[in-house]
Amino acid sequence: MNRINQKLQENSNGKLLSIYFTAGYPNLNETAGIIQDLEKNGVEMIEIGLPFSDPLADGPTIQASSTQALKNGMTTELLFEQLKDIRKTVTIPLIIMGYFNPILQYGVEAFCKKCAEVGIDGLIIPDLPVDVYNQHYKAIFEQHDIINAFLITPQTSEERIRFIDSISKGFIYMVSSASVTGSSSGFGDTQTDYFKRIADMNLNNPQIIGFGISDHESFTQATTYAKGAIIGSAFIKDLTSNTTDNIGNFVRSILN
Amino acid sequence: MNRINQKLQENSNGKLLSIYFTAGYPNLNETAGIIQDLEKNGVEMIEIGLPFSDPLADGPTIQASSTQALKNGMTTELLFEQLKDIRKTVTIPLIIMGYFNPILQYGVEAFCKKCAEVGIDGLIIPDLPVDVYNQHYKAIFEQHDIINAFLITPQTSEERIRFIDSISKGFIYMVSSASVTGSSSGFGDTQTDYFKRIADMNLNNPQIIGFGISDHESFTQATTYAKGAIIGSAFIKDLTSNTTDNIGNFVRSILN
Amino acid sequence: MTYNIDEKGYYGEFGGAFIPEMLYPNVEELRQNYLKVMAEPEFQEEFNALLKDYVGRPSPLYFAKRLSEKYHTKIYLKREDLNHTGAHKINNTIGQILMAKRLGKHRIIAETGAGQHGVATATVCALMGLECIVYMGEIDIARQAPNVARMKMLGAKVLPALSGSRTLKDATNEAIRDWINNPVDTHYIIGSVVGPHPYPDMVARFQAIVSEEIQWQLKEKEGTSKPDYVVACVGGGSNAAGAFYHFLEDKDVKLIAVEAAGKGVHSGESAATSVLGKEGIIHGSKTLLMQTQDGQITEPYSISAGLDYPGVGPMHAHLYTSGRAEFIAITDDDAMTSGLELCKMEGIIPAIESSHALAVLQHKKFPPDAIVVVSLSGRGDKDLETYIKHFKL
Amino acid sequence: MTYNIDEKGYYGEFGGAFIPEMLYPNVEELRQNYLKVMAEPEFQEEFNALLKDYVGRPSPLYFAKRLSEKYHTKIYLKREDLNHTGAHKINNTIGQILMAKRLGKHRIIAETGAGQHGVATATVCALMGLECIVYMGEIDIARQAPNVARMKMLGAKVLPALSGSRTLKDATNEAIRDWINNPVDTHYIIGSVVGPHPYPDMVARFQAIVSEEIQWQLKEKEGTSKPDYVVACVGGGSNAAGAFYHFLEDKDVKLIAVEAAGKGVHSGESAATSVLGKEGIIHGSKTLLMQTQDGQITEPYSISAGLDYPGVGPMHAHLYTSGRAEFIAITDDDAMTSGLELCKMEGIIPAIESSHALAVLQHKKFPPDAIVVVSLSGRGDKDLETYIKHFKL
Ligand SMILES: Cc1ncc(COP(=O)(O)O)c(C=O)c1O
Ligand SMILES: Cc1ncc(COP(=O)(O)O)c(C=O)c1O
Repeated sequence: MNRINQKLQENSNGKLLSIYFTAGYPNLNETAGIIQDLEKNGVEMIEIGLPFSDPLADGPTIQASSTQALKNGMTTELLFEQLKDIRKTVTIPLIIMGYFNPILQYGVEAFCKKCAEVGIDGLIIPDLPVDVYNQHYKAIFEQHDIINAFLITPQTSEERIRFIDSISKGFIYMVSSASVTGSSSGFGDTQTDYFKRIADMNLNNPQIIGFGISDHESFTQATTYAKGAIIGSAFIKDLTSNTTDNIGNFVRSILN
Repeated sequence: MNRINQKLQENSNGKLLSIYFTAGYPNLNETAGIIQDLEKNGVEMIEIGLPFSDPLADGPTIQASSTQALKNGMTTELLFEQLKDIRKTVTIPLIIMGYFNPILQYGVEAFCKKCAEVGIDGLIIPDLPVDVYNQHYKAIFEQHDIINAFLITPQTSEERIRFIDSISKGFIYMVSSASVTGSSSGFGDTQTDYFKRIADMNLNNPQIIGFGISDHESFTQATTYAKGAIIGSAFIKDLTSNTTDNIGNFVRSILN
Repeated sequence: MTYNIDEKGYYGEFGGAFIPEMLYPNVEELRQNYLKVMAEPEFQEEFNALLKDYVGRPSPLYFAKRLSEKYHTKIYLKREDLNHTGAHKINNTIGQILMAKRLGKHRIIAETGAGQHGVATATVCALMGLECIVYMGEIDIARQAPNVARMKMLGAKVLPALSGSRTLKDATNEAIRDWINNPVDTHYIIGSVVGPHPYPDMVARFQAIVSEEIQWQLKEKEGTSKPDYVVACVGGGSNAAGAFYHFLEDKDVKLIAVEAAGKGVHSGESAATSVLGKEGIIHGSKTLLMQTQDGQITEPYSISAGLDYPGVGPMHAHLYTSGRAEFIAITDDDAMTSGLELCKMEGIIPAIESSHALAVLQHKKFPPDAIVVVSLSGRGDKDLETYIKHFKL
Repeated sequence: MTYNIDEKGYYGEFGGAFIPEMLYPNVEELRQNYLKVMAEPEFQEEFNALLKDYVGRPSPLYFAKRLSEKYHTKIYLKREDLNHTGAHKINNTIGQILMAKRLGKHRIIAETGAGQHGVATATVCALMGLECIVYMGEIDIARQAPNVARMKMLGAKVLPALSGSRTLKDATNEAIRDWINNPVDTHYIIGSVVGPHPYPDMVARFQAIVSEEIQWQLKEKEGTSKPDYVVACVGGGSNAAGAFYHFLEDKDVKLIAVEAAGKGVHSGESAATSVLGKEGIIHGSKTLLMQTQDGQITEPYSISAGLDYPGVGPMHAHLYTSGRAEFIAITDDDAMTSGLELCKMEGIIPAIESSHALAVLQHKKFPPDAIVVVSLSGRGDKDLETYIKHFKL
C-alpha cells in the first residue's frame, strides 16, 4: 500500500500535519536533513517543493524561496540524488510538489519511475489539470504507484469535486480560499462554511487543507473539518529567519 | 523740396554714405547725439530704426539692438520727443525705418504728420508692400511730403522694378542679396551682375544699396553701381563694442 | 456677408500680405498657383490617396457616450488625434508638400509650437525625400521633448529660436528670416491659417477635409449633415478653420472658437487674442493680435504650446468681429481638468490644445438634443509630462 | 492539416489549458461562452462600431513607394500604428472588454510588456468605467515610461512585477496570481495569443480583423485579395495571428514570422523562441518556450519590450513545427536600422517590435512583382528614447 494511503488510514485523530518546503532553500544540500528533522518532530507528511522559475500559483514567500533554491543550484537531477537514500531514515509519506514544465522536460514517465525508485509516494502538480492527467498520464502514475493529488477551491463546483474525487487515489488538496499561497492567515466564516460544505459531501478521499495555515490556531481550525493541513509559507518564513535549527520549535508551535 | 531729393541731386560723386542705427540702442537717450555725430563725420543720410519686437527682416545684430532698445524704454512717442529739436542742428535727410505695426498703431496719418513736424523726410517700412501703400497710404504720405522708399531684391522682376520705380519719389532701396540684414559681407559676381543689371535699367529714381555693406571695400563696390550705400549691422556692432565715442573713426574707416 | 476669403486675400478687413519685398516672389508664386494646382485632378488624387492610405482618413466622428451622459447633450468628437503623427496638422503638410513639389522646391522650412506641425512637416519631407528645417522656440523645445525627438528621428533639423519669448511667434520669425535668405529653392510650410495671403486660405482649404467629413459622417449617424455646434480650439486657427469650413456660411451651425486664457484672461499670462488683441500686423497678415499700445507684440502665455500665439488667423479675426463665431477663453486649469476627464471617461488622452475645446462643456450648457461636435485636434502623447506634473500623478 | 484551433483547444500538439484548479471556473466560463458571445449580433455590432468610430478602423493598407523602390518589390504596410493608442493591441482589448461586460465582470487585470497592451486595456476600462490593474515588469516600467504615464492618465493602477527577469513573463505571472486571488469579479485581459485555451483562439479572432481588411484592401488596390507574403513580428504572436488569420489555410500566401534575436540568436541574449525553444508549458499553454534542460524558463532578451517573451503562442508553435510559416530572427541592431530607415524613407516611426518585421527586407530577397504585406503593428512614440540613445541622435 502506498505510504500516503497507509498514513491517512492509521492517522485516526484527524490532525495530520503536513509541511511544505522548497528543496534547495535556504541552502542547497539540506533537503534530507530538513525531512529528517520534520519527521523527528512529529510531522506526518511532507511536500518537497521542486523549485520552478515561474511558480504562478505561489505567493511571494514561496516564489522567493524557489528563486533562491534555483540560484543555489537546485535541479531535478540533484533533488533525486539528494533523496536517493531518504528511505533509509524516513518513513512518513513524501510528496514532490512542482510545476508541470520541469516534470515534462524530465519526461513524465521517467519522473514517476525515479520517484518510485527513491521512495516518493505522490505528486502535486498545480498546473496539471485533472482532465489532462486523466487522459494522458493516469496510467503512468498508477503503473509506478505514484499518487497524484488534485486541488479543489471554494469555487470548484460540486460536480467537479465529485469528478476529482473519482479520479483521486490518496487525498484531495483543499485550497482554503481561492488565492495563491501565503495570502491570508486565519479563517473566517466563508472558509469554515466551505470546509463544512466539503466535509458534508462525504467524499471517498480524505481532504487535507492548504493555503493560509500558519499557526496552531489555523491548524486546529482546518483539522476540525479535514483530515490534515499543510503549512508552506509559514514554514519557509521560519526557515528564513531562524534556520533549520528551529524546525523543532516551529513544529511544536503548530501542534501544541 | 524734400531733403532726400535735394541730397540725391546735390551729391554728385555718387558715393553717398547712409547709416542705420536703432533708436534707443545702446542707451535710451543718445538718438540726437548719434545723429549729430554721424552728420559731423560726413554721413549724408540717416535711417533711424524704430525698434520692433518682431523684426522679421533683420538679422541677429539689429534684432538684438531692437530688443535692447525696447528694454531701455524706447517708444514711438519717445522717439518723436527725442527728435523734436533735431532740425535745429542737423540738415542731412533723416529717415525712420520701422515695421508697419507700430506705425499702424500710432495711426499712419498721425505718424506722417508727426514725422513732418519733427523734420523726418522719409520712411522705410519693410513689411508695407508697395501695392498696399499705393492703394491706401500714398495720398497721406504725399500730403505730408514724406517719401516712402521701397526695396528691391535680386529676385524682383523687371516689371515689378519698373512699377516700384513709378511709385517711388526719392530712391530705391536695393537689397544687395536676398537675405536679412547682416547676413553677408563683401560682394561676389552674382551681386555685381545684379548691381549692373539694375544700373543699366536707367530707373527714374536713384538706387541706394543696403544689406551686407560693412567696410570701405564693400562700400566702394556698392557705390560703383549705385548712388549710395547703407550700413546697418556693421555700425550697430561698432556701437556695441566701442560706444558712441568711436563714431568718427567708424565713419572714416568706411569713407577713406 | 461672407466668411470666406475675397479675391484680394481678405476676410472682411483682415488678411492681406504684409511682407517684405524679399518674400514677394515666393508669396506671389504661391498666390498665383495655389488654386490652380489644388484644382488639378492629379493633385486631388494624390492628396486624397495620401490622406486615406497614409494619414488614415477619414478620421472617425465618435459619439462620446459617457461624456454626453454627463453633460446632457450629444457630444461627438472629431478624432484628428487618430491621424498619422497625431494631430490635424498633417492634413495641411500633406497638401503643402505636394504643392511645394509642383512648384519645384526641394528645401522645406517650418515653424512649430507644440511640435505637432514640425513633426507633420518632418514626416512629409521624409515621405518625399526633401530636406527639412524646423524652427522651434527654445522653451517649446524643452516642454515638447517627445516631438523634438520625433523630428530628429524623421531626419529633420530642429533649430532653436532664441529671441523674444522663445516660443511659436519667435520660431515663426526665424522661419520667415530663413525664407528671406533662401528665396529660390525653399518652400515655407506654415502650420496654421496665419501668415500672408494665400497661406490662410490655402491652409484652410487643406484642413477643410475635416468639416467635409463631419457632414457625411453626421448624416450617417444622425440623418443630418448639420451639427448644432462646432467647437474647436484656436492657436493660429487651422483646426478650427478645418472644422468650421463647410459650415461658415450656414448660420444654423453655431461656431465656437476656444482660446487659451492661460492663468486668467486678465492675469497678464494669457493667450486670449480675441479679448486682449487689437487689429494689427503679425507675420504678414492683418489680424487681431496681442500688442502694447505702441504696437509691440506681446509675449503670450498658455500651458499649451500650440495655443501660445499672440495672434489668430485673419479668418478668425473676422469671425470674431462679425460675431459669426462665439469666442470662449479657457484657463490652463480648466483645460487640464477637462483633458483628464476625457482620459478617465472615454479612454482618450487629448492634446492640451484640444482639452481647451473640451473645457467648453464645463462652461456652456447645451440643449439635451443638440449635436455638439468637438474638434479633438490632437492626441496628448506629447503632453504627458505636463499632465503628470500638473496632477502630480 | 489545419492551422486553426481544434475543438479541444489545440493547434496540432500545442495549446490546451494547463492551469491551476483555482483558475478553472474562470477559464471554463470563458471557454463555454466566448464563441457564443462573439457570435451574438449585438456583440458584433458593438465590437464593429467601436473598431470603426473609436479605434479608427479600417487601418490603412499603405503602399510604401520609396521602400518598394529600394527593395525592388511591392511593399504594403498594414498600419496598425494608426489605431487609437498606437498598436494592434486595442483590437483585442475592445473585444475582451465587451466579453468581460457580458460575463458580468467589473474588475479588469492585464499584463503588459511594451506597455501597449496595458495602455489599450486601461483605455477600454476607462471607456467602460471599469477598474483596471496592469502588471508590468520593473524593467519595462523603466524603458517604456511614456506608456506608464499614459496608463496613469487613463486611471489604471500600474503594479510592478519584481520577480524573475522583471519583464513581460513575470508581469504575466503576477497577473495570473491576481486572477487566482480574485476569481469571481475579475476578468484577465491577456494581451496576446498566449495563455490557456480559449485565450489564444479568442485573441486571434479579435485580431483577425487585420487580415480581413488586408483581403479587401488588397483587392481594391491590386485586384487580388491574396498577398504573396505576410510578414509580422512575434512576441506572443497576436499581431502575427491577426495578420495571418484569414490566410492560414491558403498556402499561396507565404507567412513570415519574425522573432527577436536580441544580440544574436546564440549570444545568450535573445528572444528567438522558435530556434531556442523546446516544447513545454508556459502561462497555461503547451507551446515552444525558451528553457533550461531542467525546464526552468529562461530570461529572454530583446531591445524591444514587446518581443521580450520566452514563449510564443501555440498557433505559432504549430506554424513553426509544421513549416507553414517561415521564422526569421532579427537582431536588435538590424531592427533599429530598419526602424530608422522607415522614419527617413516613409515618414513613419515604427514601434521597435514592428521594426523587426521590417528588417526582413534587409535579409530576404522578394521577387519584384511580389506583394509583401508587412504588419506595422505599432508606432514608435513609446520607443523614442531607445532609438535616440541607440543612434546617438
Ligand atoms: C493638437 C493641436 N491642436 C491645436 C493646435 C493649434 O493650432 P491651430 O489653431 O492652427 O489648429 C495645435 C498646434 O500646434 C496642436 O498641435
Ligand atoms: C507594437 C507591438 N508590436 C508587437 C508586439 C508583440 O506582441 P504580439 O506578438 O502579441 O503582437 C507588441 C507587444 O507589446 C507591440 O506593442
